[in-house]
Amino acid sequence: MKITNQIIQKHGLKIDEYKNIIKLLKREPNLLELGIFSAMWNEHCSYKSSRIHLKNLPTKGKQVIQGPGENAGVIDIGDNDAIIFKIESHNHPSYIEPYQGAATGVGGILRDVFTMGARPIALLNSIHFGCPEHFKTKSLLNGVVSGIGGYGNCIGIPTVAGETKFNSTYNENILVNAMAVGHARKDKIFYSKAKGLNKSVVYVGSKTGRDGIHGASMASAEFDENSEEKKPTVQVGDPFTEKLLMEACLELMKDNSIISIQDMGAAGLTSSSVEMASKGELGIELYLDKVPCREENMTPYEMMLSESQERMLIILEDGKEKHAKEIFKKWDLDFVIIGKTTDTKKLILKYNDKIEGEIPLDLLASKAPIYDRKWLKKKLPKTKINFKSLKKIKIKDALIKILSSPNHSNKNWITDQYDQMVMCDTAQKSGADAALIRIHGKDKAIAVSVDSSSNYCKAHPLSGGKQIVCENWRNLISVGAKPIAITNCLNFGNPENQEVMGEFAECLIGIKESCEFLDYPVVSGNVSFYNGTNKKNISPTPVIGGIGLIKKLEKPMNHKLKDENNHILLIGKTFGHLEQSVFLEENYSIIDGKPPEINLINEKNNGESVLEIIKNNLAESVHDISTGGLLIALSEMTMGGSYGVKIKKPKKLTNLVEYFFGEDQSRYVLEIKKSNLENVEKILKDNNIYYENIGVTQKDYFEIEKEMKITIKELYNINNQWYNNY
Amino acid sequence: MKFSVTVTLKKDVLDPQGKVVQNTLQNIGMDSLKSIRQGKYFEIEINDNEETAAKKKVDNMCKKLLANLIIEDYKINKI
Amino acid sequence: MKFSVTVTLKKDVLDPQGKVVQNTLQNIGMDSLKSIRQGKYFEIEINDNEETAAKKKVDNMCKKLLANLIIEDYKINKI
Amino acid sequence: MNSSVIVFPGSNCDRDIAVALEKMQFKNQMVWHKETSLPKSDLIVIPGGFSYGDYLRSGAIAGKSLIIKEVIKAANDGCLVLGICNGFQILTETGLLKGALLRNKNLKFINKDTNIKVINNNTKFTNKYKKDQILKINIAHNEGNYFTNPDHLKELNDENLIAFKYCDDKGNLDEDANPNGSLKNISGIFNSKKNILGMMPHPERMIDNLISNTDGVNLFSSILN
Ligand SMILES: Nc1ncnc2c1ncn2[C@@H]1O[C@H](COP(=O)(O)OP(=O)(O)O)[C@@H](O)[C@H]1O
Ligand SMILES: [Mg+2]
Repeated sequence: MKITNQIIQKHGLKIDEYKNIIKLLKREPNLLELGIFSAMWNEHCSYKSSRIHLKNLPTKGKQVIQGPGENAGVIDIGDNDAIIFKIESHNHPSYIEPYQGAATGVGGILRDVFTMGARPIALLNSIHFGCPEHFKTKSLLNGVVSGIGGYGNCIGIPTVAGETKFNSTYNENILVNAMAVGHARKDKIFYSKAKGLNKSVVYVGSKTGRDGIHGASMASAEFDENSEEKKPTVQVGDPFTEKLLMEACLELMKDNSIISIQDMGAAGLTSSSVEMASKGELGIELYLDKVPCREENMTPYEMMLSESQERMLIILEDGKEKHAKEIFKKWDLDFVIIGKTTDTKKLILKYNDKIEGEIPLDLLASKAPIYDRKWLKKKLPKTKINFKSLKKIKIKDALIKILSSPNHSNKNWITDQYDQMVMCDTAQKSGADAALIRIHGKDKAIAVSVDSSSNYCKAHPLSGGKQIVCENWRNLISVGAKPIAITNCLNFGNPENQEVMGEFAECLIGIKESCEFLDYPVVSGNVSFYNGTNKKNISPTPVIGGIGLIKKLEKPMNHKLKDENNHILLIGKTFGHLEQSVFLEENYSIIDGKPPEINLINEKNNGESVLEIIKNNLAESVHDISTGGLLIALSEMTMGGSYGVKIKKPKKLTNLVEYFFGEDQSRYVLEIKKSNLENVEKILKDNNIYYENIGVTQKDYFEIEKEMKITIKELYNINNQWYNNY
Repeated sequence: MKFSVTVTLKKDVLDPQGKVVQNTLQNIGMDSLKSIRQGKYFEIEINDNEETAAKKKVDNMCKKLLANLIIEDYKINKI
Repeated sequence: MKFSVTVTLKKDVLDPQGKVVQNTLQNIGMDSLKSIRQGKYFEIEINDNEETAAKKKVDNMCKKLLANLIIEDYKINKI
Repeated sequence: MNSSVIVFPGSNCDRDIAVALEKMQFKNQMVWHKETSLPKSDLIVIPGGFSYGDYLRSGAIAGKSLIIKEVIKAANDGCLVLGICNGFQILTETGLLKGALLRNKNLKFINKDTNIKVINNNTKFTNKYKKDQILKINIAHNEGNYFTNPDHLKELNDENLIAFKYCDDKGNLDEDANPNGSLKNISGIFNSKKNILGMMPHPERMIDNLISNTDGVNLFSSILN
């Protein structure tokens, strides 16, 4: 069969890339081989546009056991405990079919984590939708949330934190990023690198169907005139089978049966077999007639490219086949030896003893294309907002407007649909700056949070990249955890567009600067390009997922005020930066100017001092100040509890709006008992930290002296309306 | 006028539920079972006496809400 | 031999899902909708050429597994 | 006391209940659903989760498993049986408890702490609680909307077979306090011999102040009593 330009294009390959394949292979590929090249050389598997930028990220650290390059990152939290975690996008599938797209996103990221030997202990998600008025938003929101819950609840892993945002930039391209966190024994971590010759390659899990063969399968239908039309199908998740697969894998991992293991994610059998063999510098031979299939008459092409869910590939030690098979049989899962490792350094695919495809592995891995795409630098925006021309607004009205907006409304409507408590180690659920998960049977805990800020990143990618790492860091600090490492999901537009590529490159420089300065390495991540259309790309949206450690969890720290007559301390300097603020966006629909600056030295000092105060048991509650500024942070500390605040009007700043709604970075609000004030002030002074004592807590009322007063009950109601009325 | 609508998963789409139900029926001794497909069922009554018009309305409901055309097919019958 | 089975909630059992579907349909302008009932649908193939025997088997499947007789009714049809 | 926790494919609160039972000094064993006999037990627990993915109807397929025959036998011989959440659903599907659990009235999965009121504290499962005591216990389910026929409801009332009802923090049993639409706010019931308890809330989640509260502890200590 002739490979035409049209076929090449339908496989997402450029003509130049195809020519390169012929050069490397020294012949024309057949269709199966072309499909395999297309899968391994696409952006998703090859990272061809992003790799040269990603390699600048700091990935090492005292506590890093495994950085990027494996299924997930691994960090050391002491006592032979390791945390394994990663975030991944499932944006496009979720836009087409929100329930299944989101569900399989959760399923996929869970497999990345338990493949490495970890029992998953927490799920997080970052979901971004178009504006609420857009006709698709409501059903997408509903579908995505129930899909995330549907999968996580069923498999029995708590979904404990996340972020939900609405912004018209996502009208045609929502973002669904899922993060999974697992716990493993440090001496029992499993990797994907194959070792040894003639080892059995085993297929376990669900059967292979024609799921997710995407455009490629339509292309294939045209070649074979006798075949019935093959519609591209959406992947359907089966959390029940995943649960069985997880338990079976964890059971098999108890002894030394496994040499290496890899889940079948994107590009299924192709990428898993290629990665295992090429990492081990071996060859691999697969007997495709052995692959368990769900459908009749599946071709080798379809088997190799199927993205059916809930499947794994395992390379076993000699003689362990029977033992392993018994475990999978117990869990009612398929277990079939479908190949072996060889010394050919080739991927050889046989069907009924006939060779159907043969490709040297380096062509699929190390020789895959890498591009240094052109990119444009973005200048710091110079627009000056003319505040004088804006209509005056009362502080109270602005506060209410923000608290009742979709982006700042209480997310209980979402989080009540997730099982947050299963596994019985959730010490802090959604709703706080970070969730706290106790390590089972021990008294330490990890803190987890995901964050992004697309408006900042759009305005100035470098500052935005820097800011988002800091914000994530701050969220972990606020619950008393020492931040250790991050994973990141980089959601961007079309990398062939120089502006988009510039946003990517500069966000990464920003991320790198913060991570380096804060000693907060990147240990895993995922890049999602081509979000939006080439004419209308989404705003750059890097999402950061961070893990922090609390060595001894005695009392979970959160942001809810605990008592009356306590001092409220504002840590960090307030300059009143309103450009790109929620205040302007919600009240005047202005999204303009430059994002707030980050001073990394202050960031670090402020954060470490707050952590010291928490560790010394001197704070009653802590909250970082993020979007919306001081007043939003304060109101969040009161809502849902019984204590409010009485805040003094600042003397220095003439403009109250700037003071209360400015989004200056590196700031925290602390609730401090009178008896602890002296000790806290000593720590702050010793560390040279700028702070202000801005008021006290009181019962029932949220008050700024001589400016506004409202009951916290009313605030709560305002904050809890939007989702229920939507 | 009354219609019945059945909505079933498309042929190539994974049907985890069907698989479990089939296994269970076979396990509890129903070995003559050859295959089982599962779907949703709706009984719809329409205020319209003209069959083509009414059927069109039902068809519209299926497209707009009852079936997810990305993964499901539907069938309408007058009853 | 092939049968279709429909399983629907009994009349006196509250059907919040049916109500939501009905409201949604009416909200999106399907005002000629008079009523809608929702249930499950099965297509069952049996290895048996004798209709009464085959139907009995299907009936048995319904009783034993497919329907919960406390809350559901079922109907079997040959197709 | 000896306890057994039945594990189905898809059970996911099996570890949680085992931790709770061991913490309360039960000698516990996990029993895989393919087993055909039960270890000697004073208490059998059917844990929460999504047995068989909740496919078809929640609890329906687990209700047909091999081990369930043994559970039924043991229950008929007077052994204590506790079904939590999916366990409650399974017990209704086997007929050990009457009624059924329908989808939540808002058609959504609900996870939150809810208040429940102890209605009958004169049983093997509840004797350590006070009558009308209000407990705060986590729920997490899609199908917790209890339904039964009028005759059985009468029997439940007449014979004091209702264990718990959803209420507000003051103990009011109104519709606002009913998270899922359950008939008469019912959140847990006994069989007529009161040796079987099915409940939607998760007492095993409420045994540790660091995580939640300790309102579930007395359920287990009642059994030990
Ligand atoms: N989709 C979601 N899933 C789980 N939790 C969520 C989700 N969206 C928001 N949350 C929770 O709501 C709270 C508020 O979110 P956010 O305003 O983004 O917090 P922060 O500004 O501290 O990062 C957080 O505790 C977060 O975990
Ligand atoms: Mg925060």
